[in-house]
Amino acid sequence: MKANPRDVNSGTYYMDGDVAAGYGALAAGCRFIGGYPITPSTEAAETFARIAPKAGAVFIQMEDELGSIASIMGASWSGVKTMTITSGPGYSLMMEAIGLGAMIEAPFVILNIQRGGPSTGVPTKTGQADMMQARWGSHGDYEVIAIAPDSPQELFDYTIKAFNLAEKYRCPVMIMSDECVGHMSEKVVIPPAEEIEIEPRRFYNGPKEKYLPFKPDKDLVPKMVKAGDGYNLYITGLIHDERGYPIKNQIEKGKSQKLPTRRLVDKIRLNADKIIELAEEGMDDAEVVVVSYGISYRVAIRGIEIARGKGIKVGHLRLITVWPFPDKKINELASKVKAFVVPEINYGQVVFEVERCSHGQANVVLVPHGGAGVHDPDDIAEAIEYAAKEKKKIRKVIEWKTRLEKFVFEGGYKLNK
Amino acid sequence: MNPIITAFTNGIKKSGLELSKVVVVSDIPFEPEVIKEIGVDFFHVTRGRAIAFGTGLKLGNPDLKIVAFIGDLMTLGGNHLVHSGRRNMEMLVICVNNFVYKEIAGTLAPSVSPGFSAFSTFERPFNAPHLANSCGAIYTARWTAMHTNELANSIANALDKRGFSVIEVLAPGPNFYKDINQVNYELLDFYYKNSVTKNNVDTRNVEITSEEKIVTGEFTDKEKSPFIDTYNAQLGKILGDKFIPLGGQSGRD
Amino acid sequence: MGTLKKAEKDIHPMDDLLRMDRIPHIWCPGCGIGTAVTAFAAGLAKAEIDLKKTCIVSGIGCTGRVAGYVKLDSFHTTHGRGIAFATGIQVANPDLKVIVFSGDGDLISIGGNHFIHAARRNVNMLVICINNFIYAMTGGQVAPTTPLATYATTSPFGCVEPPFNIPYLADSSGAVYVARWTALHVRRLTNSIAEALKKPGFSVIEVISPCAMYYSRINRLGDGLDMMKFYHDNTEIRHGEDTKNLDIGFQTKITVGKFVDRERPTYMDSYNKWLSGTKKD
Amino acid sequence: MKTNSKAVMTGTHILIGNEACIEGAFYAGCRFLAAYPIEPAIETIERYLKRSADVGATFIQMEDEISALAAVIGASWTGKKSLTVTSGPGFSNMMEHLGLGVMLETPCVIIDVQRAGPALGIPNRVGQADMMQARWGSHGDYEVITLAPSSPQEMFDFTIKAFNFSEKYRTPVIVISDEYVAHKKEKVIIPLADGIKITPRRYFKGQKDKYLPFKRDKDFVPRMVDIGEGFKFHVTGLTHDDKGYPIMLEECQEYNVHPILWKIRNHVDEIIEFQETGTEDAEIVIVYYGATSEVALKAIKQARDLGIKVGGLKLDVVWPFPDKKIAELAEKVKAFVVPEINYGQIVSEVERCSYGNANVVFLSHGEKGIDNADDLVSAIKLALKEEKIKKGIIEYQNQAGRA
Repeated sequence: MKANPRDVNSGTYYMDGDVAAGYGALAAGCRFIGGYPITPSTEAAETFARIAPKAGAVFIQMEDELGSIASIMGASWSGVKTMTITSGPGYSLMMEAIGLGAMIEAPFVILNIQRGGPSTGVPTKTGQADMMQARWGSHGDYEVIAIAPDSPQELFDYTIKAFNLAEKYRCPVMIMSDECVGHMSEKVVIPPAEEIEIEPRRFYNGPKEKYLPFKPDKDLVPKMVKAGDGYNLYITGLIHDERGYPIKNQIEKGKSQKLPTRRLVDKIRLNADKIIELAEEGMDDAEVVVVSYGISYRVAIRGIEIARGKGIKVGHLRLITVWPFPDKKINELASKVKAFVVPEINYGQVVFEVERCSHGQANVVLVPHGGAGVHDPDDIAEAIEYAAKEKKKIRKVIEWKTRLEKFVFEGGYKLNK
Repeated sequence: MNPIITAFTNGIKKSGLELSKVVVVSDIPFEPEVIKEIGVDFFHVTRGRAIAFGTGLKLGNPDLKIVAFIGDLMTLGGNHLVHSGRRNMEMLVICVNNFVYKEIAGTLAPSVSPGFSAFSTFERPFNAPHLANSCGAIYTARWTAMHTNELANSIANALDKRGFSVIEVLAPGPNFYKDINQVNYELLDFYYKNSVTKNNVDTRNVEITSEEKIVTGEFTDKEKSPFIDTYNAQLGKILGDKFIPLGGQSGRD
Repeated sequence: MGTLKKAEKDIHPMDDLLRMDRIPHIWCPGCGIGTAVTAFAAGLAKAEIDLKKTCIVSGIGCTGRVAGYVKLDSFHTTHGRGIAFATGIQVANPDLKVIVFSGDGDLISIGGNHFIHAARRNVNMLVICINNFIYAMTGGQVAPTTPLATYATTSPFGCVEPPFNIPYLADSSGAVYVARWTALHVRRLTNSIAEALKKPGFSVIEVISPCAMYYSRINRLGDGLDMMKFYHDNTEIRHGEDTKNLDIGFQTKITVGKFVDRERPTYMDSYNKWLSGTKKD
Repeated sequence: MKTNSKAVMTGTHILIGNEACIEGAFYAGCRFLAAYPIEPAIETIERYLKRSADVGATFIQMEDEISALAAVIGASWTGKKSLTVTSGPGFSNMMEHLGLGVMLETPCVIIDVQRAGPALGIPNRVGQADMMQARWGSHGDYEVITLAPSSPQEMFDFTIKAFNFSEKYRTPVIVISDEYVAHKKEKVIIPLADGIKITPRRYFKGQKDKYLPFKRDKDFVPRMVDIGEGFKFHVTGLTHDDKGYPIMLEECQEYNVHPILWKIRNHVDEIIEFQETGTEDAEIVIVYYGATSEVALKAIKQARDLGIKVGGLKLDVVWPFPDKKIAELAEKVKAFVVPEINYGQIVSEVERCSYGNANVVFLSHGEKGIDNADDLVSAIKLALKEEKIKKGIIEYQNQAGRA
């Protein structure tokens, strides 16, 4: 299906990432955003509020993030595409509802423009420290899809892709961007509507009385209907069977009982190969591979340049989808290369996944950054150099001591001038 | 069956609404059979978020009629209640009040520890109709679960209105939140006998106290532009032809 | 306060009430928060309460920064949870007097639930709510206090939601002391704060404050001074007015005054009564 | 039965896990509980209320879990040891304030009685699927200490340990229990009041005007004072300096947040606790915690009877994770078997730390009932059969197969 021309403001623009995400949401067919202002994501909400009414879409500013996410799930089941926009603290408040979204299989998108944390942290500056939260933040077992765009253009493109994935797999899809990308102004090309591919909702077409809201198709994803179409829906956040009816309490002694929640994780795990999107460069003869995502990807490019200037063979693997994690790809690379270098704007999150998947075959070096800024490319280059030289297999994540750390803790940096 | 559900079923029938357009959002689990029998769509959501969820449903499809059951006596969901009242979001909220009020119930009260009831027993409960009224609800009422007919009429009246309506239902049960069918009939009867119906009284005067009888009745009944109308009017005024109003067929895919 | 020289700083009468090492503050020219903080400091001095046993909690936002400038035990917490945080402090140590100083978006929007519940419980605290009709820290989004048809960045075609009448909400939830002043009424605000500080129970003082950077700019209302002139010409003091008549529209008359002053047992009173009851059993 | 103080019920009792947990809290000196009732943690609140008048402890039922944890953090700054109890859905709501607790470096304890999830799940059925959430649930970088008790006695002991850790490292500590342990009724021995060492709060003792709320000692832990003592301190959830004043610079972010992680990461050896059963000669090691402990011991016995050399590693402290111990074992053993009542959480940590030296077999335990060891024994057999080291986790599935 192609996008509706009414929703697509085609043209070439100079805009920041948040604004591009707002345009992307509308182009993807989003009809409802429930949001709550939080720096640095507000521009996306403001953009949508401005352009939505002309396309029959609505923006409502809810009383809090708990309300925002509950409202978009309701709107999703009323038959429209929905999104909410937030940043770290708001994202933390949404955690309970993300579980509900996974459970009632409501397709929706969360745009998280990450900032420096924890707690209130540094609201106006960047961070990438919600990555593990995206995967593990709600209680119970569930799987999500998370995408990390690296430019305003990608915030447009991947917002559309996020909606498409949400509709296809009926699960929460997170766009894990960050303040740097969100507030970066660059050229954004919005293509004509006929060039934008839109995944329609998987509506059920059979006889009404035969509809089972949680009966999966072959790819483990069930079909949906709209509330108010006479299907007499019973949808619950309790663990339910195919009809949607809650499953009664304890397992009877001696009887085997598989919970239907298993499908919620399987539908992503078994389709992981179809979902995962990676970009790689210079991998053929690489000794060291830099694994990066989001804004760190763009900083790492410079770091790799410096390292290559010193004659080191470096490959660059970019995680466009961070979750589900590309286990196989990392494992495969690990058997070929000496080490991975993972620059991320946190003190170690995705790097542990790289460590896990490398199965002790390659060293793993973390180049950390606490947030409120991006890496110094020299740090990345030096870490690559070290990784290429290190002959020992080191049984832990090697945390690279950055210039910033040295400056703050050893360089006599004075906070209270 | 639980008397509230009986009243609800009767109320919906009386209102003459098209049942397929009615969506019930609740944070109390209903028996699936009951929902099948009534013939509405049903969503059981996380605690306290029924009203917010209903807001999304309504704005996603303005043709729907939303009924939100909240079983936690506005604890977790208090914020959504006051703000939806302010917006005059078109929905009916049935607030099931299950608190166990020792003083009123006297010897009849089960010796329930405060942790069990929605509020610790020494805390003053909300005057729910007054709070709703002060936030802008266009219809407020209070009944005990034994007022089956009155409650059914009230539900029918509220469903007839366009705006945010709140009906408080007193239905004592030790842990109603867990199971809607746990009703203490003895206590319910006590509540019923100790209530007095006063329609149209000022909501300030309907606080539940240990000294006076519980005031039941329909308290507020006014007209106010519902959210979607205000939204369409304001944006239509500013944007003119460029605006695609909510609820118009053209606006929906 | 922003440009005090060192010599002047040393003799500033509020030196012991404000954290002078944090001055200059973050607020924009024409903002009313600074005035409210001055009134608060004066009120603290006037009330003659034990400042050692007084602490201040703020949430997030422009007003949320107040806690950082007041020289009491001060807490800058998460968005909307100032009252909940303060409830914990008060109940854990009832000897303390807690002031929650925050903005409309923080206290009424995201913190609305804690606001009504703390009022219902009648937890002993003073809530000072700066109402500037907009989210200023994040750049001018619509707030639950934004008057109908008023512009904000997330209501680019005019606000479509009726605003809260904060005194009415506080009153109907059970607050024992409710007043409203503007940033112009410094003396009356100071007196009101001093009075409310001594009052046991949940007290609310709403302070209407100009936001020259966003609210006035987006709606073309001039600068901070113009707003002060507007308050001067368009406010009416009506003590004891029924709280339900206190709605504020876009540039309509604003009724100010002390509206509610009543007695109700505080949370700790009821709690201790209940506790002594259980002890007997 | 003899009691030497009203707070400490010295003696031998028959208690359920939830009750034992509250006894532990009182023993550790906890005097403030803010909570919102939720299955299956309700008995904790009941027990607390029943005893609160005698102990002189305060309880407040807040309007939701968000405010419950906010109140607990506030109360902790008044000098009272504070506690909140919840289950999965409430725990999710607490995530934002877990971050605040970390940033304000406030000692407090959160009891999470896990139930089947996600969303509402099944309220009174056991689950172990909040394990990763405990570590990663809040936004931003932080480290937590998480203890997983497996019996009422451990509920008592670990709650005390949790309070001790929280005071020692000035951080929120999570006791992650589950419905099975919380409702299990067993003998609990409560020692004399001075029988277990209680870590006191690290108070600042210098001059009032010299107090800096985030000035760190050598072990990176700053010192605390109480509200109302006249220190006039300021603390904020924003990135801050030693004074607690916000500074929005990357240097300050590094200065503020990195030591928050170091104070845990540099002390992992002092924090981590585990129990080993027959690992000396083991070919297969079961890694387990909480509710699956009983069944793991049963399986070890059954497998040993069959002649399989099986050992067990019980994680008392789950976070920080015992990386070194697992890596060390991985070099000796053939495989790890990890039974969890979820679809794979801690098992991925075991995979990470085994560095390709041992196979990792995962069993989503519980399909045949929590105390049925059949699946686990079969999983052990599967692990034994596998000769080559596989890339990735091997999942044991019984005949029922995938859904």
